[in-house]
Formats: sequence, structure tokens, C-alpha cells
Amino acid sequence: MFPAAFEYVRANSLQEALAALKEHGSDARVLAGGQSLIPAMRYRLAQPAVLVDINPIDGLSYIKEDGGVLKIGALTRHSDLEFSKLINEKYKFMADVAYVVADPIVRNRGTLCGAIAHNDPAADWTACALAARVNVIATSATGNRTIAIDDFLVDSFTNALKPGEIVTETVWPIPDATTSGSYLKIERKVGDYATAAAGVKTTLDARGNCTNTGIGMCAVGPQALRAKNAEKAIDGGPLTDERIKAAAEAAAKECDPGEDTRGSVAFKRDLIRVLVTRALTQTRERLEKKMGKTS
Amino acid sequence: MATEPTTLSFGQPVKRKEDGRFIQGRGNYLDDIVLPKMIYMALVRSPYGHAKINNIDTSAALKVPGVKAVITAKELAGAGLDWMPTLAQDKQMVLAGGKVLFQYQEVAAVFADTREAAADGVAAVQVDYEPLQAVTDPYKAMAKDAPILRDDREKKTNHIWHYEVGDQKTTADALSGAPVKIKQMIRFPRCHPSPLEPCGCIADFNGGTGRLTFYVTSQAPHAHRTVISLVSKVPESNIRVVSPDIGGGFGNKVPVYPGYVCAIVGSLTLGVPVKWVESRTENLASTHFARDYWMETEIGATKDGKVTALKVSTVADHGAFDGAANPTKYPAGLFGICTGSYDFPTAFVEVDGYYTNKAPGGIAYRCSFRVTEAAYCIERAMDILADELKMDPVDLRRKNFIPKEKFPYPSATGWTYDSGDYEKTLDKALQTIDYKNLLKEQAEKRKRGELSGIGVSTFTEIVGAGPAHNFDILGIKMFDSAEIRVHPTGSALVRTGTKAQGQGHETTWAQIVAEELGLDVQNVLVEEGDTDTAPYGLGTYASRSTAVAGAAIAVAARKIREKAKHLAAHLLEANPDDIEWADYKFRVKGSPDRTKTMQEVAFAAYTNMPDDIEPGLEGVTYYNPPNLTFPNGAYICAVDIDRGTGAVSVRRFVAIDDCGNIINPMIVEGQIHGGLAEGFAIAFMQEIEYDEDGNNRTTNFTEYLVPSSFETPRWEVGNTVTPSPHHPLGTKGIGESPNVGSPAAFANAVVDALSPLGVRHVDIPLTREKIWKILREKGVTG
Amino acid sequence: MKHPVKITVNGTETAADVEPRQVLAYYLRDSGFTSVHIGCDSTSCGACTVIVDGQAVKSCTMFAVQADGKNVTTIEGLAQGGKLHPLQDAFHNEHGLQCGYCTPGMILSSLALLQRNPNPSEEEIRHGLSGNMCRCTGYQNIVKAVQSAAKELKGQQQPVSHEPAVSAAAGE
Amino acid sequence: MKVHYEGSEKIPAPYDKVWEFMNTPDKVASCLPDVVSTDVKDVTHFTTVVKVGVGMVRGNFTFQVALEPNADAKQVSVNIHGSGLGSVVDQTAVATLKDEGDGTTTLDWACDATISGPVATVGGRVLDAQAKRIIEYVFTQVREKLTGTPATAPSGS
Repeated sequence: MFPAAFEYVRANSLQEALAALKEHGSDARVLAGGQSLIPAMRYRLAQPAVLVDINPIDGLSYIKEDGGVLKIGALTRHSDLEFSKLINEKYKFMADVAYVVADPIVRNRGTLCGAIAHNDPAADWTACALAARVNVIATSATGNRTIAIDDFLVDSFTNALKPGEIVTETVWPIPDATTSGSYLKIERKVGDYATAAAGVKTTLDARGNCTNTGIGMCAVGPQALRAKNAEKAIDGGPLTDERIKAAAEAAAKECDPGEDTRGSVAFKRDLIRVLVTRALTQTRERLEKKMGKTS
Repeated sequence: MATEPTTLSFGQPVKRKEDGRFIQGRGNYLDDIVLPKMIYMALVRSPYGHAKINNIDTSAALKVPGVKAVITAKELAGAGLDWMPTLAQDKQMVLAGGKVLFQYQEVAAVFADTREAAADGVAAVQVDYEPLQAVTDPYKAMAKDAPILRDDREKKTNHIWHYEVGDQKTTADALSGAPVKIKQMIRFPRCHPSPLEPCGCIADFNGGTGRLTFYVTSQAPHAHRTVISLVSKVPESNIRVVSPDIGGGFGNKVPVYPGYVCAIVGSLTLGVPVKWVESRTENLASTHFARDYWMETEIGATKDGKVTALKVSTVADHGAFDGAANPTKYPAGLFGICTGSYDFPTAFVEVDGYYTNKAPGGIAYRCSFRVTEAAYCIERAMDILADELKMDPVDLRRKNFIPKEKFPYPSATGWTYDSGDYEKTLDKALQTIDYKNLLKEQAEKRKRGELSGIGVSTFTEIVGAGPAHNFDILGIKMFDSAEIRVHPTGSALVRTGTKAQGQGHETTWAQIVAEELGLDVQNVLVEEGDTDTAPYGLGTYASRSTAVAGAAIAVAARKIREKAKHLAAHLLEANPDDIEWADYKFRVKGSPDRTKTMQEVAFAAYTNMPDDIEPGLEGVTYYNPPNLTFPNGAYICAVDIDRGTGAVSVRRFVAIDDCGNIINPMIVEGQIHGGLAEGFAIAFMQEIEYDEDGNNRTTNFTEYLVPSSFETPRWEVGNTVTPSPHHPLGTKGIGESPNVGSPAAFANAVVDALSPLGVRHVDIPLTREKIWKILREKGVTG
Repeated sequence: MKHPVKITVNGTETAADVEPRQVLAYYLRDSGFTSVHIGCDSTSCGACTVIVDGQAVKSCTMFAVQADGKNVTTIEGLAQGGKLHPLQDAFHNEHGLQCGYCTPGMILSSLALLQRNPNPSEEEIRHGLSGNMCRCTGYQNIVKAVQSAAKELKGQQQPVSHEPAVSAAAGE
Repeated sequence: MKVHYEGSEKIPAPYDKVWEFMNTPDKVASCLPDVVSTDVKDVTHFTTVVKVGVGMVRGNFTFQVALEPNADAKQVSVNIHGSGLGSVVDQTAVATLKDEGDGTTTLDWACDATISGPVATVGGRVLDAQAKRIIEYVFTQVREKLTGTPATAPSGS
């Protein structure tokens, strides 16, 4: 299958990219990893008039801790994260995601920022970003804008970017010694969209109670969803089986899946219950291991 | 000059001679062929499953830069090419005229300078459709008030044909009198061979010579040449079909597809070569599917578990056109083999074919015609009977096996099984997996509340079509052929009517010739797929290559050996009657030092032949097999089920196959691995699904799932050897057994894991959701 | 509007004016590197996998214009000085191929896998190759082939031919 | 692929005005988002080309619209046959008006659509939520056109 014709703009700098977006307005789309966009173009479901390729831009691919936060650049590929020592040692729940996004070859092209901007209802990184309470940096001719992930994700395949803005970075909190998480996904086979997936992240306070718990779910709604009630059910107490059970059931209630070839509404709801249970249980194990090590 | 054979290779794991080009990227597949002035074709396809075509407007498409022409049914009708015959005595629209009968049906063909321009042209063709009620369920198709889909037929019904075999009355009596009975509707879902390389062709009509050269992804080049001649009216002598390297076939590349006819029409009218390569979506949505059988199965048995009768009433969904590649006599293929490995005193099998608004087909996907359905049906049903009898499925099978003394065995549905030793094969499987220990392990797991299952399948296949009195495609008898030329320096060229798609004929055929003529396997070149040079044959499918062409090669080689014997006698100055063939040499009886190698004899055949022997050393055979061959196997599968998600993990899978004598154990093992992986996919994740409006929900690899290395289990494979008594080499065929026998082993294991919950049957594909639903209904929470 | 591109394939520069919509896979095929196979429309099958500046990439999901100035390795460029790469030998010796259609992509993915992990476990191999479909082999002999090539390659450093080893970001 | 959506709009305008609006092709057409062109055929039929922007799925759809008033049932059926992106959409939106007697009107609407072709089979995941958004937009537009308050088109970026 062959895409419809389009005009290609090779952006060698952010300025060039922003200028091109300004010039072509809503007819233009940014090309980063292209692993969702290009297949859609081959099916002629996507027929953008102009593609602005940001891949040539230097300095947009990085994984760095800087100023008390972790920064991921617009051109950082999934596989950069999958094989990053830093991510594998310190950001386990991000490593969980990097291990299961798409397939190994697609991970060499696809980008974390692109996946979040694309906002596919089944995008692993969006669920993970909700759990981690990530900030998205949108850059325009007038400068940078910081958008909380909850505000950035608007609706399926729709984000809060204004015309002329590009996602240049996502900013992740650095987990301290009492913070951990887990991301679990059910897919029919490697490379399939998730049937259901859940990411959790929590921090234990001095008394061993959970604080700032984040629980994100994807493929069970028009876009990735935050399981607010499940977070409430966990915060303020320890990760006991009972409280995990309560949180999992809350998450199953508040997700909003649709029926498709991957399964029925009831099936996906129950998968969320199972996945949140297992992700929280694994988080508990990781915390025990981690804190056992540090203490 | 001639040398002694360095590798006597028969039965050895000879490395594949074809690999060299593939591992260096030098294969030559259809789309790799580029001809001067070649243009490209793309097809306009229907978005509707069932609709009236009010109008097709091609004017905008003709304005697209690069577009050369657009043809519709109207243009084809002029030349009488708007319909074409299928391989099952039905006919199929080449381009839809009047109405479309399935989604993605071919509606118009666009010809352009580039692939991209052709795609632009397709997007610009405007078709005015009037949607009609789609029928996607054969049980709705048979309803009185169902719309008639094929109004081109005289018979105003969606019923295509009725087929039956066996004894209806004795079977009915035996069933009604049986102390133990089971009855179960067993569904084999619609699936698709989806070889990694899609179908395609290049039609190259040369106005100067009047010759049509047709390059095509074909498993049966000669059959295609004959069909094309019948359809196009081009004399068969002016058609050359070339089937290059093929990226997998599995039955998908046996039929003739509408795109082929359109490309030929394009080349005939535009006078340039036309290439058409389908997309994956086109492959999954329009080329022929497999299975889609609804099998209502009844078994009668005594209280101690001896089977007394089998009845199977089947509904076959053929889609919009009956595209099954079946022998004329057998519209339901060899489905009558559903008595399997068991000694049924009586059986009755009936099949009714129906039209629906789905893609056409009914082809044999990696199996002899409809044998996968049959094997799955009986192996699933035997487990249900075991459950009814509270018997171990292994004991029930053993008790009912056809005993080896009874071979050749006449089955209740009219087949004569050539040979088998089912006990031996089963015992080896039980031993390999340590069945006793496996049962112990399962008991412990169940104590711990785990869901653990063991599944057994002891199937019999029927392959090697086939004897000419029973088997034909469009009237052409299903023989196959071989031509061997031994060159002066003792190397040889072999040509056959078969066409490999990964099976390794270039190596296996060379091994047969090396064995029969004492040549070095490296000096035997195998050539297939060019109808100008290869002898007429029916092609490669239904595990018929080794069974039929393999036999032809052996027979042709023996003809050569017979002539060579006289040459050897001349060289050794002995009487031909005193010459014997021993240790891959001719030798004078009683004087072992007086010998001649085949190389020496071959040289003499061209340089030093006596006056009474004509020069040269060649052999040709057209082999009509006296019977089919009946490979069998015993498969055992162990699974665990996740109570939370319904996910199944295959812990172990042991496959012991008996395909008679083995020419190349490495290739046989590879065929088994591959067939098991396809069986695994069918059992757990593959189904071509339509919604009630006729939308195909599975038109690409994100929806029609091909397991990756990550999901695919590890295989433990082995063999027993029970030679075929009637095959010159004692071989039977292996390509398809693992795909035929394994789905039941997987399904039986999963049902066994669920049996403590009172579950007796679950239809494949065994998706997580299906199993999850059962678990929750039975109160199992994860 | 067509764009001029210069792409170095297996060490030799190729150049053409291409439509932006032409994907790299067809550019390579039209340039004679027909080992780059197309098996799907959905970035699923991996038959078109090539190595671009050290990274295995599905060349049906990258535009040729994006490869301008880059180094591409296809399987045609894997043998060095007439000697097959140990992975090519291993696929032959272990019967890791049948129809051959997935083989170029499968071998190049294996190469990228062994570069990141010279000593992979069976599970790591099965995970690392899960972006490449094979319909013929059932994968078992492919896994065997990668294991035996890994042994063969152990000790000797085998860079992706003509190219720097895997991009720095991966080793962050 | 079949989809069903429904909703209700409280319109601060009298029944007759709403009824008249719902039976005037160019007025109904004016409620569609991203209209490229509209061609009114007669008092009940019009054809309109709409730019559909569903995330990355973008392209023009041509809609043939037929209005079927049923005064007794106080209903207007809006039958739409749309085609684009190699796919077809056949949908019927039924608007039922209720005179609240206080100068306001309640518009209850229900829409059933069948989508066929690549968009259904490949883009179904993309389409559902967006189709819902578009149809909801259309009926909020009815309210807003009748009461003069502006609306922003559904963002498709």
C-alpha cells in the first residue's frame, strides 16, 4: 500500500520545524518515529499535506537526570530506554514499559514523546506517564510551555498542543529510595495493541504508608485514564492485600473500555482488576527488595 | 572426469542446497522480477459485503497522472472474461458486475506507470453502491427467507452441494442401540494460510511472438497454464508459466485469482508487461480461506469403551464462490477420513456446502483436502467420549486403534489405509514426555488449585493425491512427473511437475537421485516451476510431492539404471543378466573387482555406446500412485492456565510422527516445527472474523495474528518409521501432519485443564477471553 | 515534488530523486537490493528489516528521504571478502530457514540482537526476534542458529559491516 | 462496524423555530464541522463535503443527506450516506422534538451508523470516539445556531 503524495520538510533545527508548522498550519504533521503515522499513511487513513521531519534535529535525543528530574528528549527512542542502564537500574516501571512497547524493531524508531503526543488509546507510555505524573514540555516560537500529563491528554488521538507547538521533552520525577512501581500489559502477541494495561507507582512514607500513588490504565477508554479512586484507596495506608484488592476493584469500576476484537467490556474491566492487583503486588515486592538493600 | 560418489545421502540430514541464495539475499521472488516497459496494476475493491453496483465512474481515475487504463466487468464481459472457473466446478467473478458478494471483492483494475500512480488511480475510481443485507452465517444462508446470493445460478438457493459417504442406516441403528453416546457440535473456524509473501504475478504478452509468459506465485504452474489457456483462449503452447522462488504457500497459492486474469487482460490489451502484487490486506481479505466447518459429531460406544459408530453432519461455509481446490469426486475433499486412527465398524459422514457474503475458498491450508477438519473433529470427539466414559483418553485411543495386523485396512468410509503401527507411535510419545510423571505432576498442581491440562492427539492423515481413478483437478488426473538427465560427466538434472515453497525439494529430490544412481548429491541439480521445461505435473500441496513426484523420480531413476546396466555390461564385456547393482556400482556377479560407476557408464552413454543402444542417459516418468499414503502421529501437550487472565502457557509439546521412510531427517524436523507453529496459531489466536454486515474484522497482521518467536512454544519432536508398502521409497509425506494433528492436542489440553470445572468442549481459537469467561462462569477468580 | 537523496548501501553510495512518499523498502528494492521483502502493510512482519546507522529498522516504515546521507546495510552486504557472516552460516547449518522470505530480515535482526547482547539466553533471543515473523520454521531452528552464531562470534568483535556500532543513546 | 450514539439538547427556543430549523437543509448543513462545500439539492436533500480530522486519520468525506420529517411524531430523520478514505458510512440520526411549553424545546437525538471498509476494519479504534464527538457537535450546533452562542469545532490534532 502506498501513501498519498505529500510535501516533505526536513527540519535541521527546532526553529526550522516551528517555522514550517507555522507556515502549513493544520495541514502539517510532525514526523518523529513515524511508527504509527507511516502505517496509517500507507493505508491512506492519514493523508497529511505536509510532513515536518524533526529527526535531523541535533540534541533532541537524551535520557538525563538534571535539576532533580529525569528528562527524556523528543527523539529518544523506545529502545534507548529499553537498553539504558539508568532506566533499568533506577526506573524499573519505565523499563517494564520499554520492554513491551510495540516490538523490538519498532522500538528502534518509535519515540516516547511521539507516543505520548499521538495519544493512542492503547499507548503504553501514556498510562505510565499518568502514573508517574509527568510534565510535557511544548515548545513554540514564543518559548516553552509545561503541561501536566493529565491536561495534555485531551481525547483519543488528541492532545493539548496549540497550533505551532511541538513536544520537545517529557519530565519525569526521580524515584527516591522508598518509591517504586510496575507496568503490566496483556497483549495477544508481541506488537499487538494492548487488550488492557496498567501502570502503578507509589512512595512509602516514614510510617510505611503509600503517598502520591499514581495508577494509569490504557486500552480501556478513549485514551489512557487515571484510576483516581484506586489511587485514593491506596494512599494513606500500607500495601496490604486487602487494600490492593480494594484499589484493583476501584480501578476496574472506573475504567471505560469498549468492545473490539481484543475483547468485551467485562473482560477488559476484569483484566484491569487483575493487572492492578499484580502491578501493586510487584511494586510491594520491589519496594521490599529496594529498601532491604538501602537500609 | 567422473569421481566416486562422496556423499551417499539418503536418510542423512543433508544441508539444504537452496539455502545459499536465500541467506545472501539472492532469492528470486515474484516481486524481484522487473521487465522492460513493465507497468503496475492495482485493484479497486468493495467496501461492502453485499451490495448492488449502480454505477462505476472511472473518469477521474483516468485523469490521474501515470494512469494508463481502467477496466471493469463491462470491458471483461466483451471478451467473455468477466467470470472464470474455480478449481471446484464453480465459477467466480473476475470483476464484479451487477453486485458485489463479499467485502474487498475485485471491482475494477487500474493500470499505471508506477505502483503509487496505480494506488492513486484506485482511490479516484467512484463506485455507487446500494447496500444489500449481508449473510455471513451459513445457518442464516440456509433459511427459507434468506436472500439468494448467487442469482447467476439456476438453482435459486444458497445451498451448493450435498456430499455423503458411509452407511447411513447401519450407522443410525448402531447409534440408537449404543449404550454410550456422545454428541457435540465442533466448529473449525475460518482461517487463512497467509504466507509471508503475498500472491502476485507478471503477465508479459509478446505481440511479436504471440506468446504469453506468465510469472506467478504458483504452487501448481501446469494447472495454472491449463486454466489460463481455457479462460484466455490463448493456445496452451503459447503460454509459459514461470513460478519463481515462493515465499510460502500453504495452499494459498494453488487457486487462480481474479487479479491474475486482470493482469493478463491488461498485458494483452496494452501490449506491455503488467505486474500485480497484492497487499497483505488483499491477501487476507480476498484470496482463498480455509476451514469454516461446523461439524455435528456423534459417537456410539460400548460401556467398556469400544467405539461402534461415528456420524458427522457438517455445514461448510464456502463464502461467495466455491473456491475449494478439491478433486471433482470429493466436494468435501477427503473429510471422510474422520474415522481417524480408530476401528469404527460403521460410519456415516455428510457435508452440505453453502454460499455466504464472505471471501471465497475452502482451500487446503497446509493439509490434504479437508483433512485438518477431519482429524480435529475425531480427536476432539474421542476426548469427549473419554470424559463420558470416565476413561483416560490414552486408554480409550489405544483400545480403539486399528491394530497393525489389520493393514492394509479398509475404513468404514471407503479408504484403504496403507500401513501404520499406532501403538508404537503412541508409546514413543508417552515415553518421551514421561506420561506417568506428567499425570502425577498434574495431580499435584490441581491439589494446589492450579489449572493444568494434558492433551493427546493420535491422528491419521491421508495424503499423496492421488490415484487417477479417484483424483483430478478440473478433470486433470492427479499424477505427477519427473524427468532426469544424466550428463556425460556424471552429474544430473532433475525436473518435476511439483513446485517447492520452502519444503526443500532441491535437496530432497537430489538425495533420491543420488541414492538411486549412486551420484554425488551435490552434482544433482533440481529444477521446478517453468512449464516450458518441466514435465506436466499437478504441483505441490496436500503433502503430495514426496508421495507422488518423489515416487516418479525414483521410477525414472530406475529406468535410467536399467539402461545403464546394459551400457555397463558393454563396458565390462559381460552379459547384462550377469550385471548387478550393488554398493552404488554395477558389478559382474561373482567378480566384485569388475565394476563400473554410474559416472563411468554415463560417460560411455555419450562417448562409447554400442550400436544397439541409443545414445544419451535420460529417464521420464509420469507416476500414477496406486493408493494414497496414510502418515500418522501421536502428539501430547501439557498446558497451564492463568486463573486471572485466562492465558494459556504451553509447558511441553511432544510430537512423534510416522511418515514412513525419511529421506532427510533435518528437513522433516523443520517441517514438523513449522506445522506445529501453525497449528498453535490456529488453536489459540487465528480466525478470519466477519461482523453481521459482512465487514472482515481481520484484514491485516495486527488483527489476524501470526505468533512470534516469543509466543511460540518449544517443540520436542521424534519419529517412528512404518514404510508405505506401495511407495517405491516407502515414504508417506510430512509437511502437513503437524498442522493437521496439533490443533486437537492443544484444544484437548486446555479442555482437560478446565475439566475439573465440568467443561467438556471449547471451540478454537482458545482466546484468553473465551477461557476467562468460562473461569468466571464457574466461579474461578484470579 | 521529488527530492534528491544519497544513501550509502552496503558501503556503496546510491543516489536518486525520490517522491517523499516512497518508503525506504521500495527505494532499496528499486535500487536492486531485492533482499528487502514486503510482507505486510502494518509494520508487523519485519521482512523488510535493514540496518540504518547501526539500528535495525523496518524499512517499510521509514521514508527514503529520511535515509538521505545515512548508511544502510542489507543482507547483500553481510558477507565480507567473499566469506559468509557467521549468522548466515548458522542459519544454513541449523536449518533456520525454509521459504527464505523472512530470512534477510531475521538475520539482520539477529545481528542487531547479538551486537547488544553477545551472549543471549533462549528467552532473550525469542524476545529480541519477536518483531520478525516466520511462517515456516516454528522459530526453534532460528533460535538454535542465533545461539550457535553467538558461540562462533564470541571473542571476535563483529561490527555491523560498514557502520559504527549501535548508537550511543542505547548505552546511556 | 456499527455504532450507536444518543443525546439530548435543551434548546431555549420555541418548538416551531426548532422544527423549521431541523427541516431546512442549509441550516442543518451549517451545523457540520469543517464543511468544505455544501450543495442543496431540494427542500429535503443536500450533499456536503466535510473535512474529517480524527487524530492522524484525516481526509474529506462526502455526505449525501436526506431529511425526513414526520410532523405527527414530531420527528426528523436525518439519513446520511457518506464516503471517503475508501470507506462508507450509512447512518440515520433521529431527532425527536418536545415542546416544553415554556418557550424552550428538548431535542432528543439517537444516531445509528454502520461503517464499512478500511476505516471500519483498520481505523475502527480511531473512529468510534471521534464519530461520537462529531455527531454530538452537530446537535450542540443546532442549539447554538438557534441561540446565537458560538461553538468551537472538535479539535482533531
